[in-house]
Amino acid sequence: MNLKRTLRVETLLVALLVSVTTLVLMQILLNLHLAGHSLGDEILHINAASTQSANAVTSVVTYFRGLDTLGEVSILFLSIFGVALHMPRGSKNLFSYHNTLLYIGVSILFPLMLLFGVYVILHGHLSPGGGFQGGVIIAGAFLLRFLTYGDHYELKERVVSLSESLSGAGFIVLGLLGLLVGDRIFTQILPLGTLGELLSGGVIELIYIFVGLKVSAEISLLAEHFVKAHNV
Amino acid sequence: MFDSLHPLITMISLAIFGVALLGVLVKKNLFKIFLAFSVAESALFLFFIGNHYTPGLKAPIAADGITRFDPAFMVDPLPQAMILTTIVIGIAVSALGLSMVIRYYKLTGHMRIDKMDELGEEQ
Amino acid sequence: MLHFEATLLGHLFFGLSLLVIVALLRKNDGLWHLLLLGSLGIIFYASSLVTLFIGWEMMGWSGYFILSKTARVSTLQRYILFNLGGAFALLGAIALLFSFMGSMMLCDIDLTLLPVWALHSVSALVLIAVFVKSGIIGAHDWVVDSYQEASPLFSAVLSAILSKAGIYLFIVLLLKQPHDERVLFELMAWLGAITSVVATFKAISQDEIKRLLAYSSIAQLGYIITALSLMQAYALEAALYHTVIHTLVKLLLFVNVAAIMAITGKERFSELGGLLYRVPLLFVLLVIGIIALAGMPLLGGFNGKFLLYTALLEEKRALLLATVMFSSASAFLYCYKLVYGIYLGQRPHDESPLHVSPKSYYIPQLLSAALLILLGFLPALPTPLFSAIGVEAGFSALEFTKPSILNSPFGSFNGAVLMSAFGVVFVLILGLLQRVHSKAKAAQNAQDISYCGEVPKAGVNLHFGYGMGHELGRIGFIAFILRRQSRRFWDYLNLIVGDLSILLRSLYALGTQHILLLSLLGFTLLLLGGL
Amino acid sequence: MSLLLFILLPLLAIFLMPFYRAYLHYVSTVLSMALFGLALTCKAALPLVERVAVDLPLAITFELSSVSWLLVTLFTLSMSLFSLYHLRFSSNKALFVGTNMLLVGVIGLVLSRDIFNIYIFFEISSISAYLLTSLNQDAKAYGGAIRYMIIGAFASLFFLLSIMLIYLTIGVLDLQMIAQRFNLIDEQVQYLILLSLFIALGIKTELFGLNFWVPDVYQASRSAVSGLFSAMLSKSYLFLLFHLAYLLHVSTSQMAFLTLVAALTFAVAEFSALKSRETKRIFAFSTLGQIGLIALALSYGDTALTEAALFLIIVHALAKLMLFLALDLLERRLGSTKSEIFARFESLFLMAVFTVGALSLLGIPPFAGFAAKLSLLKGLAGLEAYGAMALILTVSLIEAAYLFRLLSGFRQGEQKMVVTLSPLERLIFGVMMFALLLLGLMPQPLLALCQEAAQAMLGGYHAAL
Repeated sequence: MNLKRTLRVETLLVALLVSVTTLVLMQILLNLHLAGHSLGDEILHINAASTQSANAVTSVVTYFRGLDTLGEVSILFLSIFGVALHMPRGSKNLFSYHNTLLYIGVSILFPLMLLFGVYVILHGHLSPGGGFQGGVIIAGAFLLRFLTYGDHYELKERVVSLSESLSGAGFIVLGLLGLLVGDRIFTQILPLGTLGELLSGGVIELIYIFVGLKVSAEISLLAEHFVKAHNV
Repeated sequence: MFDSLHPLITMISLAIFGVALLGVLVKKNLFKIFLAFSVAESALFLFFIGNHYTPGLKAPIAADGITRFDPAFMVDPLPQAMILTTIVIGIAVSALGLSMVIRYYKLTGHMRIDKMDELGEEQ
Repeated sequence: MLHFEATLLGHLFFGLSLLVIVALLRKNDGLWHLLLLGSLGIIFYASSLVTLFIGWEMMGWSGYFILSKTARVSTLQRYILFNLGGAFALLGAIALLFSFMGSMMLCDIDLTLLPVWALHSVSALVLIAVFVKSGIIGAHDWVVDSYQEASPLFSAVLSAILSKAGIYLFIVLLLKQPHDERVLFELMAWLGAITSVVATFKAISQDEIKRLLAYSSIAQLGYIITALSLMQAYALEAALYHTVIHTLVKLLLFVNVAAIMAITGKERFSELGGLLYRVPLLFVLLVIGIIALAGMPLLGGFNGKFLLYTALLEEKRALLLATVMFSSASAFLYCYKLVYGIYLGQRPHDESPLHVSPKSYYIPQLLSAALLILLGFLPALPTPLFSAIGVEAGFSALEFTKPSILNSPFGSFNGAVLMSAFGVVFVLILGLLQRVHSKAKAAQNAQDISYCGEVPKAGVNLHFGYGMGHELGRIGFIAFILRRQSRRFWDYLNLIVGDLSILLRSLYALGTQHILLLSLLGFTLLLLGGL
Repeated sequence: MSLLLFILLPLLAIFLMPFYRAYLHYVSTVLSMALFGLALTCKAALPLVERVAVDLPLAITFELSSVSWLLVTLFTLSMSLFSLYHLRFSSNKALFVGTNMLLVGVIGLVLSRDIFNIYIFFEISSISAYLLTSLNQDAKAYGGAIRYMIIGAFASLFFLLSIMLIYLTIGVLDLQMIAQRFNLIDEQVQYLILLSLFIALGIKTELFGLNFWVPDVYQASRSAVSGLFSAMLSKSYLFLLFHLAYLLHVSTSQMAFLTLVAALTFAVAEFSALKSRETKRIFAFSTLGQIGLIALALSYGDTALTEAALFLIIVHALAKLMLFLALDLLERRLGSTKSEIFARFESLFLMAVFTVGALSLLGIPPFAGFAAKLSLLKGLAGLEAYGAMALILTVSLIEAAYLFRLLSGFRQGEQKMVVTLSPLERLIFGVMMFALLLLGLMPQPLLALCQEAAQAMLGGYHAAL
């Protein structure tokens, strides 16, 4: 194997530079003194009282730092919109071969995955998971259908874009309601309920349902555009 | 061997970060560059979450028996939330990037970063 | 931002610019000329440095847009870059002055408070603006090209009034210098003198009329710069007097040339000649202008030079006086070329039809000729105004007895007596020539020079008016001047800056990965450096 | 009334987009004008501090200091002018989403005082910029967008690294609290955090050494979009870079380094514009030059100079947006943006627009650029920074050379295409030209606002020195 062709001089130089950078970073970061008392401990102390949600991460994601999630959902929307813009939906599906075993398997699995996805969304504040994770599971279910149902299967454009926009708008309206009812954006306007119950966590659950709806719609749209990008 | 896992995790994650940076700087195929970027991001996530984790602490979720949220035996939830958000942002950027690369490939027939010469003075 | 205050100096300069612009106002580009007049007004009546600068720049770019109607792009670029160069130097000086004086008002400016280095840098920066605007040698390329390529009437405005803005700036900002720090102005005096010598010889060797007049105005401004740099009461009066005279003369000459160009459509000496009998009035007006331009004792032109010579004598600057006299004497050569090339000699062969020049060209010429004759009769007419300005600027008042007697440190002369004596002698000789003329034999055609025993072939043009400057090149000293081209220096500079820009621009054509590599390299070096 | 409306209203408009697909350009105009009005009304109650959901230390604080107010008003004004200009053309989904997201990202960058939230808006503004760059959907647009994404991803890596280090070593995310505890952590990590922040924000602020990608991106995107980039995007990152620098008490030697980098940005950018033949690249170099100038003024940390810098930010944003919108007009009619298109169109109004824009960029009276340049030079002379003054004055000559070479195109060329402007376009350009002239002749009211903003921005920095 010709050494010169595979190890060009430029690669070696860049490798040298990168390794120097990494070693210097390592030298600084190895003896890193972590902060004694961090924001997380603060949250853990007041989580039970202020949100009654069993999953502290969810309460951080939706309540304490709800604006970050809103920003992140809009970033997701922006990039899915970009993908849809740059790769319009073709008609031919990349995986349009017909396999009855897969067909039967998926038609059994599809409803189960949907159910599990919804479960994960709804129990975001009780157990690990939440809007994003549940949404992606639902999108996974749709991806499976794309893999097996071939060309004629496509998402109904109206339903997907409607659910996407309404859930996004719902999320924001919830925040604005916080301003009207409470004294600031994204406050707790719904009753907190008791820890561990399904209807606990006040506004957290509703936010995560909106996020779940939006993520599932968008990621399945993403899957469809990539799968049908064949002859665009 | 180590009093805690943090030095080990830092070394591994920075090594992955270095390799990913190398991939970004050397690889000519646009797809590989975008994949290298997501590898670099995951290396940073590993470094961040790794340094927050100390063995024996549980997830900050009040389930199966734990009712009180106490930092003594629960992990700090904030980095998890931050990383959750950054992962989704990472997906969003790479999805948009890859869709543009595909469209660019359809328009120009090549995906090599050193052959992108549409812009510049002579055009 | 705009603060105004009427000063005598302002009235003088604005009066001159009003005279020039109104006399030359045409209907099609009236808007720009009014904008130019407005900016001149802002300059001459500004009471704060910022207002002065605003007027200065607006004059620059309004002139640019008038010039851009007729000039080539390279001349426009040269015009705007030189003017902006001077203006930005002025802006630097203003910012510097403000940081020391604390206020922008002209009345608060007192140069003696500045530390020596600040005084020198402020004066140097303001001098750059003055030199660029008055086209001192080295910064004069834009002057010659712009005057030639401007429309005939606008080149009159350019030469008559815009070049004086630099003079006004010097008087307003730099005249009150502390006595012991004068080394910069020694240089300025010599620069003015050298400019006038070089420009005079360049003027003589020009073939286009407007280029000759451009070099001539550079030379005349050289005298004014030398006069100003002496910083003495009579020298200031000489400068102001010469400014007034130069404005009137250049207005007359440029409009005269414009009339000639309107009549013949030509603008080179080699294509002109023998127009005396076609347009005698233009000839007479041009002769008046020439006499004033050359500084001969008769008309107003001599008064400015007389004051300048006496001021130089009083300041005991003998060598400078010799240079100025030498250039003023040799100036007569291009004055004669101007008259001879256009009006005397014989008509060129192509006999293209002659049009009639528009009547409105005569008004400014008659106006300025009348003023020049008036200043000939009453040389000390403006002296009270000049002495008041001198007092305003902190100099001693000038002695003034009668409007017809112009006094100077070394004696005075009575203009009225001089002019009337010359008038009588002129009439006598004219009458004598008129009687002799009746017996003279009219030459059949241009080739009839039988009295010198030679019969030239048909095609030879004996009218050597245009070739007048050629043999000058054989004289070593003058050949050295004519060969030196400051344009080559500026073009070379332009070349270097162009190459540097192309080199730097290649930085922006780097590949993406190279850009990332550079950033990472920068990050690592700074990291290692900072540890 | 809350600060968050600046962010939630555009997002709501974007999410509800499917309901008014055909009227997007109207919605965008009404929205940006409403936000502009909102920004004007809350001038009285400055500084507004607002916390989301909970109280400190957990909350994300938003602050509308007088500097942020100035910038938010500028951004909403440029957005209104941009969407007014686009009223004539049909409603474009991608343009609507991209520009409004950019507005959200940019306003978020200026208002947010929480490091992770700033990262979210960092990403929002970057991704909407990538989307806007690829709007033309041709090989050139995608080439530019992909290059922009790769470099933007590289920048966000470093930004992410610095946030993680901050949280690991200090444990808080609010800028104020970070600033209080910043010098408790050990020296090297402090330096690493500052350095990675500098690299990330340096790329986005387009400082020298990190801005070699900018002309390509400006050339790839539409002129109107480049106008938005130069009016809003780079300005918000400039504010962020120096806000963090003043907040984290960067040492004077590091500030001197920033001054050097800024001076290099200004000089190199203006020099490389001299011989360029592509108008969008020329305007891109001019934007880089002006950013270098603004960064130079900000890096001294002096109130008078910061006031001049803020005034220059506003004046440059207006002038550059006007120039790019006029260029967009030409690009749509003549198809190309080579610099000889200036000799191929015939419209007195458009010539006046380009002339006023170029003269204001150059800092020539009586336009607004002059007032900015004068206060800048006065500030520099006050600090006895004579080297910087000399640099600005000489390099402005280079700037004059290429700008006037563009303008001289009007006089050349024979068969010229007559360009007619609609009354709305005449109104927009007329208002902007009048604003530039008004700011040039009467800059005092705006200068006073900038002075107040400069004091607010530097208050902490001076207290600590």
